[in-house]
Amino acid sequence: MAQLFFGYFAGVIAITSVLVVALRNPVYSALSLLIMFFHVAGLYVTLHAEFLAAVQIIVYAGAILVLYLFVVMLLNVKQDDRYHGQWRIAAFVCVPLLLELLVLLASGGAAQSGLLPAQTAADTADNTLAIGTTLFSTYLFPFEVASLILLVAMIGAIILAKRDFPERGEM
Amino acid sequence: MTHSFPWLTVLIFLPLAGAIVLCFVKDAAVRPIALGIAVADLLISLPLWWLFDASLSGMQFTEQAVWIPSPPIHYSLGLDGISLPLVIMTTVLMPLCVLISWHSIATRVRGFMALLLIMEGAMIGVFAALDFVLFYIFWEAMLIPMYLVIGIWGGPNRLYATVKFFLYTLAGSVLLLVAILALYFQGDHTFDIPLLSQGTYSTSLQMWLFLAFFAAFAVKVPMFPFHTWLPDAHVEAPTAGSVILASVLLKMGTYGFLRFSLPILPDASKMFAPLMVGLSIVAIIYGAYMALAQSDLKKLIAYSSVSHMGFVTLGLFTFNIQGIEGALMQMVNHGITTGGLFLCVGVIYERTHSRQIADNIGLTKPMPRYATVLVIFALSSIALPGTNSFVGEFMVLAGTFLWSKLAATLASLGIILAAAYMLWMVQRVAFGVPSPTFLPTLRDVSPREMATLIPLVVLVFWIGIFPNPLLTRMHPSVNHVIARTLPPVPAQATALTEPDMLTLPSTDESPVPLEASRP
Amino acid sequence: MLYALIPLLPLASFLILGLGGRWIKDNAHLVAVPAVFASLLLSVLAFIDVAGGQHTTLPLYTWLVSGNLDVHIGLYIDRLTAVMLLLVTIVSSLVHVYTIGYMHGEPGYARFFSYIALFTFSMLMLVLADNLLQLFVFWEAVGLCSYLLIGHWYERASACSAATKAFLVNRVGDFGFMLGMLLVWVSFGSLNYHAIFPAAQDAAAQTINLLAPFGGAWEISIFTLICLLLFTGAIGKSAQVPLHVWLPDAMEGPTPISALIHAATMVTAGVFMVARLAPLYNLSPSAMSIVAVVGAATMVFGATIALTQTDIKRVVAYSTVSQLGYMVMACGLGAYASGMYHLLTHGAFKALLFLGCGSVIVALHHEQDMRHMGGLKDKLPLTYWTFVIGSLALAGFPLTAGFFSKDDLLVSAWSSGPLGQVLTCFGLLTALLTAFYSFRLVFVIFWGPSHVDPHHADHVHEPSSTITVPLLILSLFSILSGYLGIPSFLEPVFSTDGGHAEGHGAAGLGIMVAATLMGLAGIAGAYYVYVLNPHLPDQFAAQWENLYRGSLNKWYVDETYDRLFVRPTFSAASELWKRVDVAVIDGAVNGVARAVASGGWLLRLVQSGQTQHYALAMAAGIVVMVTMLLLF
Amino acid sequence: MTFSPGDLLLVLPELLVVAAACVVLALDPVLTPPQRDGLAWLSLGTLAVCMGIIASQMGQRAEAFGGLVVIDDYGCFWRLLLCFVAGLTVLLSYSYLKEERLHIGEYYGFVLLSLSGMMVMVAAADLLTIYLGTELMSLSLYVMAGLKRAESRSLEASAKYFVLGAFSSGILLYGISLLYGATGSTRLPAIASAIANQSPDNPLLLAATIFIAAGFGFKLAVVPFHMWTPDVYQGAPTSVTAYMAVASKAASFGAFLRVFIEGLGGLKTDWSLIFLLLCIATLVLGNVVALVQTNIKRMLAYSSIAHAGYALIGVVAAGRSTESLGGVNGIASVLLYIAFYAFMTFGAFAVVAMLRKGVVEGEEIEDFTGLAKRHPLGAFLMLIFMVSLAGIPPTAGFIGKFYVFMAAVEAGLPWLAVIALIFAVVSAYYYLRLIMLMYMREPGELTPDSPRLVMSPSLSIVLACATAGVVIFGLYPRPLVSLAAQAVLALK
Amino acid sequence: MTIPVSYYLILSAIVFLTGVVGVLIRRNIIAILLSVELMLNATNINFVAFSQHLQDLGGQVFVFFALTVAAAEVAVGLAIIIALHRSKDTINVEQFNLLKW
Repeated sequence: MAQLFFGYFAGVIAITSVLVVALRNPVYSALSLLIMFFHVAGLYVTLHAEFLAAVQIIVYAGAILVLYLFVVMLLNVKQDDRYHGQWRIAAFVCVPLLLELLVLLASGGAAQSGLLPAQTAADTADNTLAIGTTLFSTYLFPFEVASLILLVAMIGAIILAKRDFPERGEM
Repeated sequence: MTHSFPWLTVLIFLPLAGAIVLCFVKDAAVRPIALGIAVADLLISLPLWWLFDASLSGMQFTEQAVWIPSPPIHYSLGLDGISLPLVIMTTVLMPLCVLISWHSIATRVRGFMALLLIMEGAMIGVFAALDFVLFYIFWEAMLIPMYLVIGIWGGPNRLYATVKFFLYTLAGSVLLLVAILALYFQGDHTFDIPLLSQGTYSTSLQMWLFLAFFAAFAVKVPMFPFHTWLPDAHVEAPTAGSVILASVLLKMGTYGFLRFSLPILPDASKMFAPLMVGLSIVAIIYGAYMALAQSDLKKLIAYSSVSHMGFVTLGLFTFNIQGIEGALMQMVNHGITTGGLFLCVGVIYERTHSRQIADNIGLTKPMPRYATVLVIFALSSIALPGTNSFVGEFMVLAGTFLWSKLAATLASLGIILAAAYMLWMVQRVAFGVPSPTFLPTLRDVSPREMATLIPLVVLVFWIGIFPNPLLTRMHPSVNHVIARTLPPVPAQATALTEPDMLTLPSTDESPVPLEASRP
Repeated sequence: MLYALIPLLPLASFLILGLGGRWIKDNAHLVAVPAVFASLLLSVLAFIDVAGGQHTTLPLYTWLVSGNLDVHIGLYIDRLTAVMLLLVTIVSSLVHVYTIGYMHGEPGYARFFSYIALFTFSMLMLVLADNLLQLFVFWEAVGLCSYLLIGHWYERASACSAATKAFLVNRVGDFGFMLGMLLVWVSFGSLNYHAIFPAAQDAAAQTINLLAPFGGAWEISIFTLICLLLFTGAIGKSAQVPLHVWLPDAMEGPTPISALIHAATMVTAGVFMVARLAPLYNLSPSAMSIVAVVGAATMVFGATIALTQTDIKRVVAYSTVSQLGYMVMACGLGAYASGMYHLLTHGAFKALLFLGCGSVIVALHHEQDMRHMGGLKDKLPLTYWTFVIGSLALAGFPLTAGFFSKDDLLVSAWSSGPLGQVLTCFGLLTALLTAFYSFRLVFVIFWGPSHVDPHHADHVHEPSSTITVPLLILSLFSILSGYLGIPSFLEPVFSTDGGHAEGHGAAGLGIMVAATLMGLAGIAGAYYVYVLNPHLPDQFAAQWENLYRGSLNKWYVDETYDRLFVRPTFSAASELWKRVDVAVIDGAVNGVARAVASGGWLLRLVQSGQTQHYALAMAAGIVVMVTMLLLF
Repeated sequence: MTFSPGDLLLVLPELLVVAAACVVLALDPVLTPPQRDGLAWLSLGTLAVCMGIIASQMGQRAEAFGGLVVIDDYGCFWRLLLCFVAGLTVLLSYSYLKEERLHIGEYYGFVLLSLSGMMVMVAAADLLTIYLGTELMSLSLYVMAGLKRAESRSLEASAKYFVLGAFSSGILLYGISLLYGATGSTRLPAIASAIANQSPDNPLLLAATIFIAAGFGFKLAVVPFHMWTPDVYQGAPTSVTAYMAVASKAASFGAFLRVFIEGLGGLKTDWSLIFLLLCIATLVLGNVVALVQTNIKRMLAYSSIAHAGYALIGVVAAGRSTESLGGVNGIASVLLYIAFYAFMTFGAFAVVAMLRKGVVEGEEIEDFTGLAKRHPLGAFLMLIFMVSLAGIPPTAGFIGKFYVFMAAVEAGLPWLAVIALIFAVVSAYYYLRLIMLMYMREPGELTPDSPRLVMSPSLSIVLACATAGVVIFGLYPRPLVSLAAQAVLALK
Repeated sequence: MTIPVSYYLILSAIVFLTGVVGVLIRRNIIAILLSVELMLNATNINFVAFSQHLQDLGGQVFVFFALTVAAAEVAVGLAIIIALHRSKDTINVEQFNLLKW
């Protein structure tokens, strides 16, 4: 059963991710990505990370991807016909990398068994509660930092995307 | 008394302070103040000559303070018989450099004088430093001022020359830094030069270090085939720059050999001695040939420097007292003589604005005093007896002869060739009829110029006629160096193999064996 | 201590004139002449002092000490030195006086005096030296004076070249001298005569392998090597073949200089040196033979050239070369005393001849070509007669000084052995040639029709007394010095020399007669050719054109040297510079710089501005890193 | 594991910086332009206070927030340096922004926010905190690089920086995830003990190391992850470039060293090999390409790449050293090197910024021609910085190189030092070329309307600080040396 | 719970590399950002899988923060893209080559 789910999610994730790259129209790419996000969320569920699955859908699919689509529409980007001229070279670089990674990870994953389980069990009954508790106790500091990141992103986006550059000072 | 007063610190930092002062004085006062500081430094250095105890081989006037505790780098200064003459030579030359630049440097005088003084401080520092890192800092610190002096006040092709000078010498000296560090870790974790000179290091390490030292020092000397920066730099440099370059900077290389290569790496030095002697001889002969081919006065003198410095390196690597003391003498002599020659070229360049021999001919008639001085320096340059260079070259040859007769013979050829290019130069420049184009500009030397030349002339003869006071001060230090290069005395072995030696009284009247130490 | 003043007085004179010449100017002689005469007086005192046979050593100061290289400047006076002192101071004094007349009004008057004072000082120090290095120092110093004086008229290109040439050729000789000296030091641990000579006796069997650096073996006696190396110096200084080329050119200098330096004193330094070092030379028969042969060759060679030269000073100069050959040959044959004897008499009569030439030249307003002379004996009677005396002495006419010394020399040579006998024959031949060319000079200059430039012909008159008085004095010496018994006076100095005593055997008598006859024949021949049949010279020249041209052109030695050494050196220098220094060495340096810069240009192209290229580089970097770790 | 209020005291400097940033951002819209200058002074004041607090924190070691953050000498060293550089940046920007007519009050806010990110990076003891700090820093810098929106170069720089930055942070994150998988934690001490307990040949670990190295390589601008540097440095406003070149690099080194020494110390044989290669490549490429640059900012960018290479030597030495305390010298040399680098590079950029006057762009190297005539003091200061960058005594640059090479030689890598020194000679060429242009060439036509170069007071302070650092530490490096040595001991 | 963790690793590696390839070959800057999202998601899969495997919540927390950062990045990135598009009228990465060499 678990293998079946994994196989399904993994297959779709792999296919859609390839499609994201392969499809030339950005809108289609974004839509493939959307599908992929959902399946990743599904995968999270199978891994007992329900909270993350929800966040994945809300934040990624709901916010980020919509933002992408919005910008694509806003800019009215025409279809991008060609890949970058270096795609052959990229293949030469990435295929060996993939193979190497597979070699490393396949053998590495096998060597994983020796680790002790950590203190906080991940598949506790209430995943959301556990994460929430952790976030606001142990990870309070990163949480604040993350808020700063969002602040920067917000103000930065405003500054950069403002239409007119207001020359407010007459020095 | 001698220990209480920080002679060397004052010597080094007075010019540096002077350079800073120069930045804040009125334009008109720049030259006199620079001169005053240089003269003051000279006056401070002169007592050292008499305060120096010629019976000691160790460092004198030492000062030491911790500079950086980890690794232990000290601000450590001192003089011995090897560095004393060079320090005094430096202080003697600097006022002359200021004087010769009095009018010839018309733009940015403030900067020029400040740079001269900075160089003076750094040069004295190089000779006085007893800490290897301190030495290296002074050594490198020389580069930028010299770079600027050539590059800003130099001749038309100065940019090429100055970059070449800088990169060439820098490339040589970077290896020195690695060698210093390697020595630190392989030795007793010290940068103290006297301590390092007592250590023993494995032969292979010595060889590597020697090569690294060689890169730095050989470029500076410059030895064949690392000499090509010299003619360019000399030709383009302003007079004072040429003088400093030839008289002091080149000595830093040979000083390095004497101060570091020989005592710290005695085995490698001996191993490489044939190479060094070979290169020296090539430099002597090759430099002379190059000088013969030149039509530019400064280039001619520059190549003659290559030849003369060949004698110095030759003497150093004979490992006997005559050779090394001769080399040391020759270092001082070359500083005086070549410095004098460059001053002469500067004087004439101020008049004709040409350094071509073809333009500066027949100067005796319009400029008799100038010609006299020029001829004196030229004769000194060809090691005429009675002048300073003879003493040095003769001693070097004597030392070389002990080491290898063939080497001495080949080196002696350099003396013939030196006479050839120098006299040919004199024949063209001093004798004959002046070119009418330049005749109106040929005023004889002014008192100021005479004041720059006369001290050197006096020194030429003084050292030529009374070299012994100088030599006396060198003996203990040089013997100290030589003692390092001698093989450890196998007293026991001798006793075992040749028992008769112990019983026989020493009848050997001539201490020098015929077939002297031939490697 | 008083004797230290002998050289120091001329030194003082030099310093005063050299530093204050600008103010002293035409009064220079007031400083120089008294100084040299004082030296002369002191020399006489010194001579008297050592005439008894003892010698004096006077240490002055320590010059340099370095290990066992220990050189003290000191004065050493023995009989040999004493006679040389006399020669130098006398000739120098006379030349000083002569100069007053000869150089008066010249712009370089004071300078000239300062130079000859310096020369006198150096020459005196040379002969007074008690060690080899001091000898060498002043050996070079006299060379310097010679250089400066030859180039006295520095605006004349030929004078400057001659000066440079003289110095350079001497340098070549000194190169050998230096090495010889070093070998002495290495072998005996000292440079002092008093230390060398005894040590040399002990080390007589030492040999040295000449080919050691090359792995070969050629053992020769150390003394042979030392003597030959030192003799190289003498070859240069005493103008022996093949380094004689500078001496004739040196005649570009003012005539007093030719007399003082290039006839009487400096050029004889080589002979003096060989005599001084007789104890060393005696230890190496083979070196001696070479010395003798070189001397003989020079003797003949110089004489053959002197036959055809037209410049009167050059004739005398080649005659000097030839006569120096005599002396060197004598020394080489062990007849040091005879050599020195000839040196002294030659000093007198050759100085006389030169000064006579100078007198003629001054009278003719600096005309030196004998083809523009003739018939001067009435206009310049005093000069004529002194000149004849000098020539007679040179030709070995009986009862002149030259007669005694030359005969003595040839007799000693003959008696020294088989080599000596062969060389004596050449000596006799040279005697013939000598007499011939010296009287050719007399006849062409003073006899026959006048070819003097008509502009000057009427004004020709005897020069002032400062010129003529020295001539008279020197003629006196040219005759009298033959009667002084110098050889026996000097004999004790060369104690090992046994050849001289039997000089008056039958063979000796024969040689004397032969030599005298040769001299007379030469004079007669000259008379026949130049006075009786003035057309003959041209006829001979036409008949043996090659020989004539060879002699006239000094056997093309200069040209050969030019081809062999001078030009190749210069072209090698410029080729080396262009091909090696600029092209290879500098090329390599600049090449490295250029290579780095082009590397920069190339690598710069990687920075294409394409963001994705950058990303690709990063990815590639990861691939490389992973691969590396997988491989290791 | 739980939060205690005392922890806030430990991160007080960070909090102050953030607070100041918020104040600046909040006040900016309501202030008039002249009043907005006050924001700069506010920032400065905050930074000064922070430095005081950090200095007082020296000597202790305290963990905060359950070990996510650690306040030790090592972190304090970097935080001090970063605050100092940020202060200089504010001062530099103060005049530069006026010159550029960039009147954005948010600018100072971003400086402070990115500073807070950097401070978090160097004080973090957990990969998560490090990651967040890095992102905070980077995001601010992306925005800052694009602040000169009117110029497409600036935007392009921002875009490139952003795209590649995102790419690299993906790589870094991937590496972190693998490391997390291999060791079971993101805490550096836990990682270290996990590594100590298993075979170092674990491929997962190695892969993680490589990806993390690549991620940091990007921030450090190490070849081949350097390629954004020249473009971004050139395009960004000069004051931002200076800040990026110095502060971001310093913070990245701080975090990088902590990760690799504290966390991945057990794998040092592996990573030192990687960094050895990267180091050589960086030295070669940085120096050689800098030779042929015509834009001063690009040249300085390549120079900064090359300097990262020199600093890496210390890292390699730390990794290769076999002695028990061997790593200490290597790391200390990196600390010193970066500190000295900060002074000289910032100084150089400040001079470049100074040249930006009206029509004079001041960014082409040719613009420096004859500067010694036009502005002797500026030229002289540039000379000092160039000399120091070239590593010639008696400047701080030499001392930095000295320690780095010393570490290399001690670690048995004299040949690496030789290579580095040979390329130091190459570097001398392009630094000298600038000196040559300034001093040895005549300036071009000075048109009457070309403005006189005047040093504003704030710029003078910046230059004075940088020069003082270069010269004083060149002559008397002892305080900084002992500070670095002390800092490194905390790391162990 | 029988899926070995290496399966997840391989999946994430594939997705990650697909993202890398996307960054390398797409010319549209938005597509490039989408590819970066792929990379981040691959990472997240790793974290969650390890988190599950190790029974440690830390991984999930990390993912949470990674998501936040991704969101922030997107915001900034899209702002940059808009500004760029406004000034250059293109979002083709190849066209951004004012700065080179």
